Amino acid sequence: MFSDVRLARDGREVLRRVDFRIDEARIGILGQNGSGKSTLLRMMIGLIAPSQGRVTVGGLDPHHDCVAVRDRMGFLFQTPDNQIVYPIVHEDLAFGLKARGLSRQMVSARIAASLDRLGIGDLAARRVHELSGGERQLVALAGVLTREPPTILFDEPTSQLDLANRNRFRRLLAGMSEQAIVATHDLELVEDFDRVLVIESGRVVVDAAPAEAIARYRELCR
Amino acid sequence: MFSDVRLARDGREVLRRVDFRIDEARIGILGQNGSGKSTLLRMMIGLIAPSQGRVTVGGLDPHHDCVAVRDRMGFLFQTPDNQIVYPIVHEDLAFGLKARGLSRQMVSARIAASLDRLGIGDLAARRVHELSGGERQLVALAGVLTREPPTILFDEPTSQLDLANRNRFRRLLAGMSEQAIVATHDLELVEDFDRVLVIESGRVVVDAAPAEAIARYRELCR
Amino acid sequence: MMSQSAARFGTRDLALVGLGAGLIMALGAIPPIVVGVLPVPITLQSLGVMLVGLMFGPKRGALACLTVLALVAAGLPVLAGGRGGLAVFAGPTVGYLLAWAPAAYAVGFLAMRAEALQRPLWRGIAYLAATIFGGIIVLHLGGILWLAAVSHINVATVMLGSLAFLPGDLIKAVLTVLIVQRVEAMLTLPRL
Amino acid sequence: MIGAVRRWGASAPLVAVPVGWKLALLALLGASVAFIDRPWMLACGVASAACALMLTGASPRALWAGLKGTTIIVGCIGLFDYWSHGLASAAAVTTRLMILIGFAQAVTTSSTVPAMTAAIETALRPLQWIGLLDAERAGLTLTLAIRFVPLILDEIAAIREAQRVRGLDRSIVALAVPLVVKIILRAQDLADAIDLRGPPPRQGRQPVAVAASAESRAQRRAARRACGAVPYDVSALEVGGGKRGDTAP
Ligand SMILES: Nc1ncnc2c1ncn2[C@@H]1O[C@H](COP(=O)(O)OP(=O)(O)OP(=O)(O)O)[C@@H](O)[C@H]1O
Ligand SMILES: Nc1ncnc2c1ncn2[C@@H]1O[C@H](COP(=O)(O)OP(=O)(O)OP(=O)(O)O)[C@@H](O)[C@H]1O
Ligand SMILES: O=C(O)CCCC[C@@H]1SC[C@@H]2NC(=O)N[C@@H]21
Ligand SMILES: [Mg+2]
Ligand SMILES: [Mg+2]
Repeated sequence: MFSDVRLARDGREVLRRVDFRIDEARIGILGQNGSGKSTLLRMMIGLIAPSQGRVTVGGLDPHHDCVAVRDRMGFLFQTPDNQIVYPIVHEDLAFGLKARGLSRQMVSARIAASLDRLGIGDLAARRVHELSGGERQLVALAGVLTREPPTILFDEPTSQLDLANRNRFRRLLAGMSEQAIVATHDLELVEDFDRVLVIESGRVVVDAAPAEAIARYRELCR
Repeated sequence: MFSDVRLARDGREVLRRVDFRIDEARIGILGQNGSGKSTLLRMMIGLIAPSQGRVTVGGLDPHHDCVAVRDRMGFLFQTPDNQIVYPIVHEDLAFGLKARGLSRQMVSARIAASLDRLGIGDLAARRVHELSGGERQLVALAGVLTREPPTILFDEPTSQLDLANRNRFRRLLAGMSEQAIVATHDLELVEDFDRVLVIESGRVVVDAAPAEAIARYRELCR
Repeated sequence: MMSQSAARFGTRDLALVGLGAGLIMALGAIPPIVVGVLPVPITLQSLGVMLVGLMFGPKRGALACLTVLALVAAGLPVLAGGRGGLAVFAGPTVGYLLAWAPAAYAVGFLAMRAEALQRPLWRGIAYLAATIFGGIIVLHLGGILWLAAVSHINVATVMLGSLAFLPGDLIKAVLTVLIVQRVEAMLTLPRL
Repeated sequence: MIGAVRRWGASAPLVAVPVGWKLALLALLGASVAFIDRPWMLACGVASAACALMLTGASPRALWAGLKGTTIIVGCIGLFDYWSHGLASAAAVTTRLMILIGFAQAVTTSSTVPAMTAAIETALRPLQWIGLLDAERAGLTLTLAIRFVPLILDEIAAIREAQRVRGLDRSIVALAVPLVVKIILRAQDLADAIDLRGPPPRQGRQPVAVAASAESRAQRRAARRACGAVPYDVSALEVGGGKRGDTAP
């Protein structure tokens, strides 16, 4: 997927010689603050173009063929506020669904289903700006899930969640048929993933099974 | 500090009959998403007035005597973005210091000191909107610390931090002379606090030593 | 910013004034179009003026406009097309610029009377009337009179020429009302 | 745009010049450039603008990034002027504009936002002496206005990103409504943060003593305003408050 990708911004190298491909269903990305996790995810979905090298998703360049690629991928932003476009929860979740030609009933059925998956059915009619931080993160999550894309990129999906919701999300992830690529600081989340990458100053330094990657990451953080 | 406080918002009861006082130096607040932690903290610093009951801080009502109370307290918002006023990191940290009659050297000394405390000295000249999520949270933290208020309220201070920064913050908190009241989902953070409250749907359900409170909170979240 | 109102003006109001000014300046990032014989461009900044008046009310709206003018005077390139500096105040469009604040005040003032209407449709129509009166009539009055005065073209000719702005300005007014009514459904903004 | 402009390190010569002087010079230039029409004077102007830009110490690429958009528009204005008034006039008009824009860019690139607003604040002091204005709060307002431009542009980018990632929605209202709601809420959070982090407000403006003892609704409201309380849901906190929360006097 990534081949020899570099990204420089304002003269600072944000990613250097990143080179890997992803086929597994559950990929974790660990790394210290500012190591480049979010940048990597943004690049996969074409929000940023590399300054060198190529990114390909299913043979396509996500930056140029963004419509085709975005149809196949969902993205959860690190800041849930940036993700939520409409001011009422169910309006926001409906966004993007109607445009796909789904009937009104199907739209509301899907919305109800994804709210239920996250256990926040009671929030449907609430105003987004009145929600608590964690509730907002759950709504943003629901917004990604309603679209049911085959691949989902999650940028720190559990940062504001309580223990119960965190566990619920972990179970949801385990039972999900979609491919998931998750950048996170929550080590328990990636424990039973297929593969975990560790990034350090824009370079992939570890690419291994979860147990080993987590151990190496802990070492890095000492 | 709180006596029989209630808060209703849009007909929903957000806090009910909250009644406690705080004298300890390290207080943790745990609770599920939407339980009312942030609301409680905002009330302590006078951003929200109770619909019933009284909140007092050092004998003053923080909502009416806001100037006196805010001078004595710092507040870290749950969303770091909303807290950062100026576009360059060091400009932001200088905000509010000059007006307090500090000389230019003292201002830059304090800024350097608080950046150092958090290990982000290299971010001083960076633009805020280019920073990663965790870096922004650290800058927001530094902004609170530069003012050196005797009491600091933290709303999920470690949500975006990596392992290393989380540990650094924990050490910083342990060595700090200021009083700290911390709402968080990070259970390790409150482990050696003096006292931990657990909130459940706007009610304080546990008020105990950390070990017991954490155990009860885990039970609640099952 | 006035000292009498300082006591009533909280930081949140100041922030909204700054926000209004920021909104007007951000709309200046969209390039202007120069048409016809008038040395006045079609800009989106007058949409900003209508918006701040209708959303934030007369005082905050007018102060937002004055804030922009202060920054223009300071030389920042915040007018549409990246113009700024005292040179602007020697140019042909200064009548419009000086009319911004009265225009926003008029829109906000009328909107404060209109907001008592309960039916959204009637309120919308009243808002539209307020926006058209303040954001088009008051604004153009200032602009046209000034232009006629400095350029020695007679008023009738200038008025005829500024008909070119009318379609755009009407679209801006309708857009303003649509946006503000939807925003109002989310937040209650006491106009001030 | 302003605020998002990269400011270079303290080593550059123009950075060391006090902002007040730079702004005063810019204002003077703005007032006088319209009266310059001799070609050699205009050429001098261009040369000195270029010098000023070089003295900021910024890289040519960064400078061009800041000037690009404006240059294109000035080009359009020039074309129009050429068509209506002829070549000589068009050359003069575009040159004048470029001189001003060059200097303005040099000043913004070499000054920090706080320094710039502090200078304006100082300039407003005389108005405060005659009781027209509170210079400190005016300065804060200007700061916020400058701060909001990149913030609004960022927010637009974020909403467009989210819309692109989640499906297309091209209508202006669909962009503007969430934008306005978000930035208003952001402005209020920012105001709260300023109250919490900012300088202690000056004596006399805050009705502390009054509010502590007062029972009257009007005074409580004044106190609440001064503390920057939630304007959009004041009614939710008040029993029997107005339905639409209008607290305007
Ligand atoms: N537009 C930009 N210009 C300059 N530097 C940037 C830009 N965007 C990001 N960076 C820098 O690139 C680095 C990587 O950022 P990124 O957001 O990918 O980090 P991250 O791994 O997601 O960190 P976190 O865990 O804190 O979210 C950071 O140091 C950041 O400051
Ligand atoms: N202005 C408001 N109007 C209506 N309801 C509100 C308002 N503000 C907060 N709430 C509700 O009050 C509850 C408590 O919110 P609060 O932000 O205090 O939660 P929290 O404990 O901080 O949660 P989290 O851990 O997710 O941050 C939430 O259910 C929220 O939706
Ligand atoms: O940028 C300026 O110098 C001021 C331009 C004023 C343009 C006026 S505002 C009303 C009318 N409608 C437009 O679209 N343009 C003019
Ligand atoms: Mg990140
Ligand atoms: Mg919270």
